[in-house]
Amino acid sequence: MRIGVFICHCGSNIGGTVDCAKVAEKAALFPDVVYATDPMYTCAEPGQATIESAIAEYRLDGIVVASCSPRMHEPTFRRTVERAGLNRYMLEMANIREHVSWIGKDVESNTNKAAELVAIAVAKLRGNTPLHSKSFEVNKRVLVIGGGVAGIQAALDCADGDIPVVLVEREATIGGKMAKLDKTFPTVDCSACIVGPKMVDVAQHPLIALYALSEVEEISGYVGNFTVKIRKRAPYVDWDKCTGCGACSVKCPSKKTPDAFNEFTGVTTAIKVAFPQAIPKKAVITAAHCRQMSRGKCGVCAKVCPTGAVNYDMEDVIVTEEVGSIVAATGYDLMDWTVYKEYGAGRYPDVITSLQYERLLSGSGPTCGHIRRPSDGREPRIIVFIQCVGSRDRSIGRPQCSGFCCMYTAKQAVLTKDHLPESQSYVFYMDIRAPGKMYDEFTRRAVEEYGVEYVRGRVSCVYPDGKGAYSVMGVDTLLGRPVEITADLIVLAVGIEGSRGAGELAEKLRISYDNCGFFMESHVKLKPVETNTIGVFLAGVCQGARDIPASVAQGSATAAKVLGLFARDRLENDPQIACVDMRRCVACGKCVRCCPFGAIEEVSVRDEQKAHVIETVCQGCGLCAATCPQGAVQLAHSTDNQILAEVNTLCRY
Amino acid sequence: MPVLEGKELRIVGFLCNWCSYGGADAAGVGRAVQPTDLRIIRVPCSGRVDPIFIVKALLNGADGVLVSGCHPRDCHYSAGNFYARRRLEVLKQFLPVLGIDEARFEYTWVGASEAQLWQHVVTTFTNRVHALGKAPRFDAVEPLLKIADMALTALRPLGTGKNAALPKLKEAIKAKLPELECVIGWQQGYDEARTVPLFARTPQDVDKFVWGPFNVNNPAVYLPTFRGKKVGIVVKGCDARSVVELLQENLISREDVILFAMPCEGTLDMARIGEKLGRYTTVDAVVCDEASITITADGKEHRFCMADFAQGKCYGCATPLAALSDVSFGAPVDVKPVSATPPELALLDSLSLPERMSFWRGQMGKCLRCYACRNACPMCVCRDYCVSDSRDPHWMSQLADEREKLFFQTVHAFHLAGRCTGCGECQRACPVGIPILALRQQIGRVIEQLFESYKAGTDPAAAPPLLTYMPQEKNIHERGWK
Amino acid sequence: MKTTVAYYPGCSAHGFSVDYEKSTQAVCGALGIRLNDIPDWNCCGSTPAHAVDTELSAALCVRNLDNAVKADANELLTPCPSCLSNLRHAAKRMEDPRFRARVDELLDNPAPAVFPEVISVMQGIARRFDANALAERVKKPLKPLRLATYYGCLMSRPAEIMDFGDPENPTLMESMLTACGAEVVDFPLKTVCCGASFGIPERAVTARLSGRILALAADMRADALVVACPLCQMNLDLRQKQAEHAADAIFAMPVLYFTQAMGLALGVPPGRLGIEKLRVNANGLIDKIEAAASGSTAPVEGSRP
Amino acid sequence: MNDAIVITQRDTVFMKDVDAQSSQKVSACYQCGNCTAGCPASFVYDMQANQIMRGVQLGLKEAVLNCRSLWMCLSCSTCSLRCPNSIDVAAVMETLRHMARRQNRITVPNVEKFWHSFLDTVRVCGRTYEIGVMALYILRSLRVFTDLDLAPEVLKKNKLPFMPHVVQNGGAAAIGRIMRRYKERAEREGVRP
Repeated sequence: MRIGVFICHCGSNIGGTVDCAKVAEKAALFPDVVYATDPMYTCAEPGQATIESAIAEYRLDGIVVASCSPRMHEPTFRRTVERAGLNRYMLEMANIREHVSWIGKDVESNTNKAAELVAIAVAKLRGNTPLHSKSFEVNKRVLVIGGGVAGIQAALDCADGDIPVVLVEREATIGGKMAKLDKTFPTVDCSACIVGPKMVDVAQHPLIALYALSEVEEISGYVGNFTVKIRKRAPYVDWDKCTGCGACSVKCPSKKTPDAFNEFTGVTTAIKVAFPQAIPKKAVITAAHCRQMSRGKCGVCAKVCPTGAVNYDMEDVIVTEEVGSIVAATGYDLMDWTVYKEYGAGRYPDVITSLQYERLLSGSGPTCGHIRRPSDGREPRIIVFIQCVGSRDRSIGRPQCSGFCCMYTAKQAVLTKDHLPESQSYVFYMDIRAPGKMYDEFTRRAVEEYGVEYVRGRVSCVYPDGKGAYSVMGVDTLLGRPVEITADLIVLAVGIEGSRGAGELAEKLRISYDNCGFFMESHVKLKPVETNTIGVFLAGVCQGARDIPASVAQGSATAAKVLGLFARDRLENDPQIACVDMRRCVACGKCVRCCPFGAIEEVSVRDEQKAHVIETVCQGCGLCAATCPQGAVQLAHSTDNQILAEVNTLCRY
Repeated sequence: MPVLEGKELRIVGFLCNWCSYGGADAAGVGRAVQPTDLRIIRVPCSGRVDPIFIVKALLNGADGVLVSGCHPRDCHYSAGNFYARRRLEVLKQFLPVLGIDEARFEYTWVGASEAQLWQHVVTTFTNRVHALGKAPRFDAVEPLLKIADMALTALRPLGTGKNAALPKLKEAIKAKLPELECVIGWQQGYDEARTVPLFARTPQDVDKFVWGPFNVNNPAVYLPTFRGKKVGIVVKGCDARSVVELLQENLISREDVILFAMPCEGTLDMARIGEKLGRYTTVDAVVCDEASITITADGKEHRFCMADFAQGKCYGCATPLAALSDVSFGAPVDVKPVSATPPELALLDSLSLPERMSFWRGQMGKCLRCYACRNACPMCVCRDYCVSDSRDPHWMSQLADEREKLFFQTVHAFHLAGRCTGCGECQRACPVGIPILALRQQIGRVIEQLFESYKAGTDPAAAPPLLTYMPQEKNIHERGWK
Repeated sequence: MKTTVAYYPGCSAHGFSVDYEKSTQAVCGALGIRLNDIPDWNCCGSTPAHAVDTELSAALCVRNLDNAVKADANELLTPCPSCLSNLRHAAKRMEDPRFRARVDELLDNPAPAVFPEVISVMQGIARRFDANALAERVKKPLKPLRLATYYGCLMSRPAEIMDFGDPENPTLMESMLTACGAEVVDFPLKTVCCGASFGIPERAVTARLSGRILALAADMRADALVVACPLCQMNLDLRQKQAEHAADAIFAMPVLYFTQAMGLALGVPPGRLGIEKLRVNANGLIDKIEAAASGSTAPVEGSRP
Repeated sequence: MNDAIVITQRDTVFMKDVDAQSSQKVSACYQCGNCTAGCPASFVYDMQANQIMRGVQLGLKEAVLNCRSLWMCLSCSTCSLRCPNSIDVAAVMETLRHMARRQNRITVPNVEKFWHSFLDTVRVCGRTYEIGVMALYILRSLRVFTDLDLAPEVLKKNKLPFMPHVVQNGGAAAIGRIMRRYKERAEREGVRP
């Protein structure tokens, strides 16, 4: 083999702490290396041109690029070598930036380490052979998980692009958190009025199949051909018959059912349509609070239903859908705010979450838009908003900023003044983060036009003063004094986390998630909607805190990704997959038993059983290769010999 | 490649492409300063990491090896790390028997977002390896020759099987013979004190069957070669476990094999008997009583009491009669199994880590690389395609040095992990008497402790523990790095 | 392992909080918990010692722990949260070998390797008698009383050292008093500092902080504050006048030790509980309990003097 | 000219010292002020807890070590409990107080006098003894009227024994030895005992 080695300086990113010229000099002595150089920016056009011309000039048939992480530029350099006429897989990379130059400043150690990483890349490359992809059919249907505004946008955009969509929503209605909001910042538009029409579009779109009150049970397969099992939870109402007339709800005697849609700020009936604009507008029974289902006597709703839709014996149904791509748009939930014992969170009735306050502000909420204290129904006069409750708090493992609290708090304070002109709002904040269009102007208006008092500092504790109000013990760090406010209502801007069950879903999708339950994107800057599982995309807050316009934009972005993926009729597999050496195989079936994808089958070859890899199913994990004792299964470009070559390069006696 | 002397040690990392490699990238992006020793080999999945790669690195001069994958349940390939966890834990607990400090090997889970955790893992592990210092070089240790104490007490009285129902067995075999390709058992070898395998195809052949303490070979070793043909096999209790394991692994099918179970009263350790008889002696006569054998060789009488000269495995044997059989010639003996450490392993347990390395250095000095151990092993089914002498994959060279020999033994032991029934044929077949069974016993012990007392070859329906997993392992505790 | 208990009364047991000591002895006696003083115990150093030097503070504490070990104790009870805090801190800090070496320099003989577990008398009782077991032993339920619990700042903090439940909202005393039949108010300031040892050098601090606690208890219509700390009791009771003066209000709030409240419920005569030593008269409370116990209805008004 | 603090001339070692001695990371403080908000003694502080943290960050050693607040801290740990960055602020305060004492910066002498009165009693008797503490404190601070208003109450309730209870079995002497060794070591190391 004739190998060319390119040691990238990456400007000073690598060159600053690695002597690249020296590494190239050492690399030139490695086996089969006939050319080594150190370009300034290998990924840039001149750098790539250097590779291309070197391939021609030195008749290279394998390339090692030592630069940034292969997770960053492997595709780039694969295209480069392909342009120069080599097989795209005749490339190996040594990561001398993230793994060397950025994590230490000792030039001697770094240079030595870089050279060794190049040596193992060369050793591995010597075992590479040209690989060629197989193509397979794409099932041009998409699954969208989550019917919040991001999921709705993704579904509508895909469907408008003629792609059939399966939209799965866990709750009884789509609309997500946005449907619960009263108004949106900074325009103070009615939230339900802007998301409502989009929800209706979903219901009416011929290409969207909506599964509400459903959850993804199981996902198998791979890009182009996923098989998804969906659990349709029993609503105990036959939705084909239900017209959403609401007669059941009017007559339901169980009127103390906690109202999840209203964030438990009020009570409702055991059978009901989630809210008047719900999509689908269908009734659901909360089994635990239904008298018929918990005690066996009542049955009022079944009697009054004009279409006879109520069915107490309904059971969950599992349906299977085949899709080619998946968009996760599962949004967020509030973190467990009751850990804030010092605020009496969950203990004092008038200390509520911002989302609960949103329901109090909303005309469709439990108080019909009149702000009343949960404890006694009185109108509050002094309202204190506390920011960063469960955000930027390392002591409870939530170091991140929840992004949109500053803005909705300003909005809520403004709305409070609109609702209760006599009221006075105080906002305890640490920093006001308002980097959107018209956002900072909006917070200034809250202060200047609506008289909202912003106090710079955190609140240490809140306690009932024994006279029906609450003492809020805070600080004004600008004054350098503790401050105390006697408040009637306290609204906590509770931090967010990935929605309940996000971790389990991530495991089903085989994508990563962080310790707050947010899904990991493929690249934080350059692949913000992709994931490491090809064909799975992310939209909205499930990936990290963002506001409505950003969520909508990301919903559209995922749709663009899906449409791009489906623009071709066939996809090509990654040819770095397992292959069985028939001679060595004794058909013990260990690989068949272990393969997580069912990608190995036993076939009969000249009357002998042998293992065989189904090329389009194999995902290239190499578990089979590590399992086969006789080394009969080998994973292309991670063969035993290649890994041994790497080990032997590093470990020489 | 040489390490930077005095500055670095040789630490090799195997990182899965999706989580930990990403985590290491994230640590770099976050400029999280780390020690420079670690050299990362990118693999698709921690499940790709065959434990033998790690042994290879450690025997060839690595001072530490770190494997890192996605968190359990978080595998990009859904289950690779679950398998890796089992295999790597077995490896970790196996290493000390070779004289390698298990602290030199670690496996962990780091997600692609966990830059700080990665920094912490690298720093902690590197510091740990530095605290241990440079790994002792196998070639540099002094050979140590020690012999295990075989003075053992058997779980049951051992005997010569004098009164066994041999005529009945022959009758039964003859009855079944027409439907069988052959029946495998033992016949007398070149003298009365030796047996060789018998493949009986005719009633006359059947009459050559012998039964007694000289039937040391495990006839199960021949079964896979008859795959697809129906054969009979006469088995001792231990042989039957090999048959069961072959069934478990789908290497033979149940309908193709008829088991004739004979109640075994113990077999003789021919190596020790040979020592007593002396070399090149001619056996004149063998006389049995119930508990001992008297061999007349070169005119001299030698009496061998079964209780003193049985094979090591016979003392701890609790299954003298096969649990799985078609035709059985005895009642199951009620022996309470006792989990006693076998003598070979007990010897190693009594040694310090450096002594163990010296021990293997000494033992491997004797090894001829004749592969008798492999050929005698009923679970070695690769036959002509053993990795010991293949170039693709090229796991080991033909260099006759002790390190390479020990590496072969380790490979063999690992290929048997969770499969070895402890029949001891490898050690028995060894012409130079290396206690290689100890390596298999150590893995067997680890597997028993980790996986609910799993014993290979006891249940044809059981899944071998390294070919399955539990999402939450009961006995494998994730090591806390936080 | 068998639990062998030692008892560390703390210096105030023989001084300001003699009533705490009396009632602790009486309650433990009534419950059959034997309290054997650590032989030859000394002052733990209280706030001044650790304010001056943590090693000195630890040395004073470790001498006590050492004596407890010599008395074969593996559990050490103390009524005083300040002593508890000091002893637990010392035991924790001694885990650091460098710290241990420095402390050993100060001691007559090196500290023992293992210390007994130090817990409060309250925890000691709760470990032996759960709420049901306590309720069974109640003779005169505290039913007519509405009590506010006050733990002070030391009992539950820092959580990792004190291991006394939620540092913001400990509830052990509530559960014990509820078992005794009392109505317990959810007192928000239960862990807010009363002014601690600043009663002497900076009394204005203490007066103001204690005043806030007393005022809220009064606003929440509590019949009494129940405390577990001698210093808190002194600040809230003995210095209540100073607090009233600072707040320009009259609180007249009896401040009982939890052992006194429990003792009343267990039927221990008030005289053996040191009730008469309280500055703010608590006889009204006793009258209410007695009245309820004897079946007659107690006067609703005027129970508080 | 205004009297701006020239923050480029700060004491860069100071924060490192504070971090090392308190085992905390003061640079983690982002000035939310929660320590101050919850501090029960803040109203007598001349420099609020968060300002002290900022002072440490900026290396304003003089200002921090000379402030009254260090001596007024009640060690109630509310600040540590609620710090969103898990800084043990109380430990930082204690460290600063120790530093100040070692350098003879006793900004509020009465507090220290009270401590010494307390410890002197312990040194002599092995245990504290309130009348003794008070007497020594009054002597040291010359604050004759301290708590005089309480005297009748206390005496009436028989809460103050006039006789000290000396630890038996030589305990008092043992404590005396501990105190002596401490003092000798402090003098040897050149810090204020």
